[in-house]
Amino acid sequence: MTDVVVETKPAAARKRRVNVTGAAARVFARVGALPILLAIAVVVFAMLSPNFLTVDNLQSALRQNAYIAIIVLAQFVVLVAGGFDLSVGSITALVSVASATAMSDRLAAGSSPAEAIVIGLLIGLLVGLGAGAVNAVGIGMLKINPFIMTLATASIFAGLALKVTAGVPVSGLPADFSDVFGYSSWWGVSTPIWIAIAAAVVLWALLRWTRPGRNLYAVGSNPNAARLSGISPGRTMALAYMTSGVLVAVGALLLTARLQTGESNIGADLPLLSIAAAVIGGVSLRGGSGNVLNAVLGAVLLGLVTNGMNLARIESYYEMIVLGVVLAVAVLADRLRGRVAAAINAGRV
Amino acid sequence: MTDVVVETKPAAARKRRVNVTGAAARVFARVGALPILLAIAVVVFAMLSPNFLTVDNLQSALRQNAYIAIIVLAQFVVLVAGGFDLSVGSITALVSVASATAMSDRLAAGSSPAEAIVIGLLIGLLVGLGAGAVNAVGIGMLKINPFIMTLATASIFAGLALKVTAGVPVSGLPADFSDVFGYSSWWGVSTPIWIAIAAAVVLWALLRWTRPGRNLYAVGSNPNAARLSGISPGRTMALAYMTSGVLVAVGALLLTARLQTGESNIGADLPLLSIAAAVIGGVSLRGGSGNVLNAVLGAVLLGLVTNGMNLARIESYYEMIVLGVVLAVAVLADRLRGRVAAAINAGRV
Amino acid sequence: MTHQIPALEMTGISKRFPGVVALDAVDFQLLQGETHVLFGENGAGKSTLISIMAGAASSDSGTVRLAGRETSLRNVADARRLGVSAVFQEFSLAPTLSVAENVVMGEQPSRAGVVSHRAVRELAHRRLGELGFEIPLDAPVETLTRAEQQMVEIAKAFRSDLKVLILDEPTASLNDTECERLYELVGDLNRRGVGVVYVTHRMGEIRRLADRVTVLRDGRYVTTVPGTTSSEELIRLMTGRVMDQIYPTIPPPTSTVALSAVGLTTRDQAVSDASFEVRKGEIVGFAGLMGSGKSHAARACAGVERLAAGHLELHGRRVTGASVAQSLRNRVVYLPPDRKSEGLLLNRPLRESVSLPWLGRYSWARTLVRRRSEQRDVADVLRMMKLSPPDPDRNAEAYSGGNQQKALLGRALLRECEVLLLDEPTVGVDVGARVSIYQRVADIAEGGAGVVIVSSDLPEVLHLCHRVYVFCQGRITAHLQGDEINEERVLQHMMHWDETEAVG
Amino acid sequence: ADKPSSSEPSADWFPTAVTVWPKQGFDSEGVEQEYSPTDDVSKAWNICASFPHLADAYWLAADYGVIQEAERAGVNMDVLEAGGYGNLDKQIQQIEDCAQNSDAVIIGAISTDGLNPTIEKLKADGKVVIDFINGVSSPDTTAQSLVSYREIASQTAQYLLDTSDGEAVTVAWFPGPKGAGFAEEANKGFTETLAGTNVEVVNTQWGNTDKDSQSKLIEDALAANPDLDYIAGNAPAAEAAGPILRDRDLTDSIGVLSYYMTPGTYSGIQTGSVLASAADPAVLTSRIATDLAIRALEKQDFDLHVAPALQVIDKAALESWDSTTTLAPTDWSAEFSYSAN
Ligand SMILES: Nc1ncnc2c1ncn2[C@@H]1O[C@H](COP(=O)(O)OP(=O)(O)OP(=O)(O)O)[C@@H](O)[C@H]1O
Ligand SMILES: Nc1ncnc2c1ncn2[C@@H]1O[C@H](COP(=O)(O)OP(=O)(O)OP(=O)(O)O)[C@@H](O)[C@H]1O
Ligand SMILES: [Mg+2]
Ligand SMILES: [Mg+2]
Repeated sequence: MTDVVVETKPAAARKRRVNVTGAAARVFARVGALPILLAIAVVVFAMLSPNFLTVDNLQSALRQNAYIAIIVLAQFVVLVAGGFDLSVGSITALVSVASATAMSDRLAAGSSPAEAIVIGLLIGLLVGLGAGAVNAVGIGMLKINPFIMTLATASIFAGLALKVTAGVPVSGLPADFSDVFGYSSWWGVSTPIWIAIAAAVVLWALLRWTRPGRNLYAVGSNPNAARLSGISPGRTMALAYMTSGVLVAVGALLLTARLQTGESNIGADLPLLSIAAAVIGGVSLRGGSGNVLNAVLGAVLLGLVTNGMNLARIESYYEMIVLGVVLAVAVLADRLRGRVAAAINAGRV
Repeated sequence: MTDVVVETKPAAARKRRVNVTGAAARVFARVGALPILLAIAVVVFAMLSPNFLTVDNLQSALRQNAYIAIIVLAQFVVLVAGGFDLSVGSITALVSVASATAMSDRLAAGSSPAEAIVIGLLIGLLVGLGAGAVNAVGIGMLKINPFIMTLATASIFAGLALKVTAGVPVSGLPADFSDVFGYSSWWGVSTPIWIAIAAAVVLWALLRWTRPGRNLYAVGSNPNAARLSGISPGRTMALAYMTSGVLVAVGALLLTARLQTGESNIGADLPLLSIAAAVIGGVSLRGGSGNVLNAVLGAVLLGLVTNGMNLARIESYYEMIVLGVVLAVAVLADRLRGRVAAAINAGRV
Repeated sequence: MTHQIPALEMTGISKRFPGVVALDAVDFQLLQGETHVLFGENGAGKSTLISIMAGAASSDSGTVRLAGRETSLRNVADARRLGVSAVFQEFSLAPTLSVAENVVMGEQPSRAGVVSHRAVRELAHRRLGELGFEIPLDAPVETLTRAEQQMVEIAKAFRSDLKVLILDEPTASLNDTECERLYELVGDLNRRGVGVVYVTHRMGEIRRLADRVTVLRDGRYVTTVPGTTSSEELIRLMTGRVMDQIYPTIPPPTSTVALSAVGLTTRDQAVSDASFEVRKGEIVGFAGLMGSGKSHAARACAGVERLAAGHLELHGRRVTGASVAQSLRNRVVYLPPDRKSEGLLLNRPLRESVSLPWLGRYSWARTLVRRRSEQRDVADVLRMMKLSPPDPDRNAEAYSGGNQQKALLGRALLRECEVLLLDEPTVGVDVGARVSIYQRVADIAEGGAGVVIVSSDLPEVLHLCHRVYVFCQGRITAHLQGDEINEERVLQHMMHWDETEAVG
Repeated sequence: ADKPSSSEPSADWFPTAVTVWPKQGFDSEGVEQEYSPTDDVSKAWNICASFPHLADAYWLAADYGVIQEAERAGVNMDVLEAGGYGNLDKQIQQIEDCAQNSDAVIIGAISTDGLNPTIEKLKADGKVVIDFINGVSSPDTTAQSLVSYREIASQTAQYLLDTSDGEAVTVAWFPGPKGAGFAEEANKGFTETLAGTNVEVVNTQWGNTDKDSQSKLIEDALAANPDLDYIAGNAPAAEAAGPILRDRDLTDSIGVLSYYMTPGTYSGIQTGSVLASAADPAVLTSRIATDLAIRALEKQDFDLHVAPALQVIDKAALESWDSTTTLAPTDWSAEFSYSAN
């Protein structure tokens, strides 16, 4: 893959080539593929569409992806612990309809909007936690394979969400809910973005500075080793799923605020999308590695590419093809980085 | 989980208890959870609906699931090798539209139905092989993570299938195609079922009796060990994906024959469904284990449960919930079997 | 033998890893029919050199000649085709496959493309039989003990068309009796003209086997000496220092009992009715053949195995049924024998593997990790263990086997313990590092802790322990102390448990 | 993107019979009248249309309608699709993205309520918003071009009542995906109309509108009700029923009805495998939606809610029926933009 300088070249040419590609290779090996791909995406789309590189558009693209980023964080926690969550989409739908039902019921029952909102938020977070707890019991305690367990709960939660709403969106939410959590902004940056940043920072701190956070990595890396060190892999996994459930709830609440209704037909793409974003961000599907910032950057990359293609009016069938190619290239580039780093080390660049 | 006989009981009672539960446990440990769950499902649905246990219905349920079973085989091959295939659904769609387009074009161009069918079958198989080869290159050669690679190609192939047809079913297939491959039967059993059985037997033989088949297990179990034993994990993985592509094509052709049209929006559920069926059939997602018969039984179980619920007119929300529960229980039961077997071995039952 | 073409000749082999020069222009020559030992400290580059010979890794520069012809080995299959076969230091087994399948992996006997399962089993049976290993052919490899896995690993390499056989610490998990047959086979191969490259840290094996010894230090070729060179000289060549004595003088124990077990029987019946005790300041050895249950007895003490019967007391306090976490809180620590599967967090910085059980102690309110002091302490311990390269922030998997083992031991030394249960503590550790480890163990015992050493390395048990319990088929068959601790008695009790009454 | 379509001349779709309501929604009294598009277009407006997906013939017809009408009127059109009914969130993103350089947005909504804030914001930004095909509850749309699925399913049910002629018959009903607005509406219309009649809905099977899923549901329904008289439901169900019934020699004993028209049901009616299908003129709806957007942008008069006339088509009606109101021509392939230049 990496260009190795061939022996037959005259020494001078050889030297120069080494310097140019060498510098590029060094930068690549240092910062990784993600920032470079992001930069490329930005340049390409800025050329394809004059509206792409505007404050308005970037703000809007980020805001659209804020809740996705939070759900990527939820997925990230579980992946680090060596799990897998296919139910994030269904949890999103369930939280959305549950919190919306609670709010509109409260409002109908004569509560003040503020009270209804607080109760709605609480119910939403509790439902997220509860859904996470179901996964936690299945995976952490009963040791059911995470893939199957979350596939099963994905079906169960989606069924519940439909059952709650009978397929009809839940409307009648307090206007303030949507205004505050969906559309307000502080210092020119909209609230969902702030919340996503806050969630990322908190998660980063928890993973880096707390014992449960460190245990998560340990269990993801080698559950047996963790067990022999007095860490319960089951309990740690359970913790991961519950954290994940709460994070999904936060994302779902933001989405509900933006929709102003509780919807059961949202989030179908989220499970695979969130895993893809995390993996593009360098998280290993085998667990035990990955960092928060990169996972978020992975989400941002996918979000910007979609936004850019929409602005550049790329035909939607081609969009699917391009998105697929971007996915593969992002992961391939990350693998390449390892090789380049190795080549640099071996003194070959 | 397994009841250990407590010390305080009188010896006689103890003895009897051991015999009764012991025999049940032994049966369970021998045959595994799947046949037992299948039996339970059959009994339950036979009670819920008088039409369930009729030859017609069972034949129809099996025929409906014949092509799914073949696609489960495709997924199975890849899982055994330690891979993962999220693109089986898109390959199904792509093969369906490609072969249908070929057949209807040939027919329109004046070919005989037989000629059109042969060409359609060939094109379908070639497209399946080609799609498998794309996965093979990405995963086997470029070492892109199977999850991401097949997610990427799922998007790409779906985009291509839509591009070819714009979502409009391709009609005008030779009537014989549908009659022979979709609706005919031999000795009272319909052709798709025969083909599924043939595919399973051939695959079983290949995996058991050929060196590449054995290598598949070795690579899935520990790619590094395989490499250090002179087996190329990349090439073996590539082989698995190409085999899988061809098998998917067979399934897709059968489906196309049944639908009598080439369809681009089919197969969305297949990736997760096929993995679920294989895992229920005892295939490990970590690769290197699993047997063909059980994978097929897993597909049959899921198919019968869906059929049974439809016959029993279970509301569609509850259907989703029940399906989720069945998934989780099936895997849990399989884990339980391991424990029971261990307890029997340790002489505790 | 003077004008014979070398079976294998390597010149100017270099290999770098991120941050390390693993090999720096190393030369190596293997004659036909000789056993050539590669000797060097942990991280000296032995395994790296071997992977290059076996086609499992590529070198950055240098040439390889096989039987005088320059060859480029792109993969293991190439090497095998040319008659080069290797047992690697880290197991390369397929855990879900049977023993037979593993033995024949990559070369299943087949006729017209059809694999004959009968022939597979026969071939595997023959290979294992030649080595004198008795392992059930149909058992999945993941259910075997480490020693049994090692045997399968060895059996894999003994092929019929061998020209060069490479063995990287093949006996690290075997004990003397089990090694003997292997030595004989190596001798047979030599007589048939097969060159054997042998990596070992055991001086006894060098004595027994080596025709010549090549010494590596820090990735560089030092010298090649005849196999008759004295141990002291070899160690001097390896470390650059003179080493007087391997085993430290062990201080006498106290009479206070630290840990006592009565009638211990584990759930899986691997240990039945075992009773033993460890006093403060005492080093106790557990000896036994493979599968004798010695490991499980130690594991049971630390809450790793579940008990079916019996009870445990720590300082007279009942701790039966304590979980691993509770045991750790009681400062009872167990170090697993298999660093890869149960020990290290391979894709995490090495530091995290060392501090793993003690994270609570490095946290405020047992929650907020004090990273600074964690980092400092881990770095201190690893420096003391002479980790190479001394950078605890590299991923664990990037260290040589011996260095990984040192890090694992570092885990036990990081915090003071009441009872330390070390299972095969020095597998793959070089002689120099072993000296400092033994010294540390002696120091710990002197500090008042009770130490249990579970080991298949008999000399280790003989020289280091105050008392020895011998296990056979899950039971304790002998309890030896003082002068009773000698090779014959231990071996005798290991194998014939019925001759002596089980000790209560 | 401006490749001339070889299909029917696109100019003569008007005047066409429509129902016009004075307000959005179906609550007010509708008036039947003739509709013709404006011929006074001052500039090439930028319009974008958002679809739930573009993966079946129904939405392909809508695509054909908006692109053709844009071409006829000389405006720019972009078409976006969200990839399925589960992706409301994605549809919102797409609308926000395309609204940035559009004057008007035509929305085929995934959710009745979920797009309301988005629409509110579009209105605040001065965009024209046309609600077409699926319908939304927002008060902020500029105008609507949509038929009532309730009505259309009700007409299908009425046809069933007429053909069964008061006899006691059974029907298996396949509305479509649970939770999708159009399927829920159709379900209401169908069941309400049949309530209390001799036609008994013996089996309601919800499921995705891919032919594969519907095909299974039909087989299961046949197993559950061996003496079924009718199958009614979404178009893929009607298409899938053909080969299955023929295989079981039931083509003559079980009548198949669809509550919307696709090329598959159209040829089904021709060959006799489908008894009748309601024709929801998707092409006209889309053309009218485009025209409404242009009228609003041109500040001309326009109606707040227009719906083309509905019809149930059976073999007898097929002769006289103009399929270009409902189906895209067979040689039409999806186009995602038209630029007038
Ligand atoms: N991973 C495992 N799975 C199943 N059985 C095991 C496993 N490990 C050990 N055993 C069984 O437990 C018994 C005792 O094993 P243990 O590891 O205590 O023996 P050991 O004397 O330490 O042997 P070794 O020298 O091989 O480590 C043996 O009969 C063995 O077969
Ligand atoms: N995969 C790797 N990545 C980075 N560095 C590595 C890797 N493998 C080995 N090294 C480094 O190469 C050097 C040589 O390692 P090698 O395994 O050859 O040592 P060794 O002589 O076999 O030691 P031991 O006696 O401990 O087995 C070590 O410093 C080690 O850290
Ligand atoms: Mg080594
Ligand atoms: Mg042991």
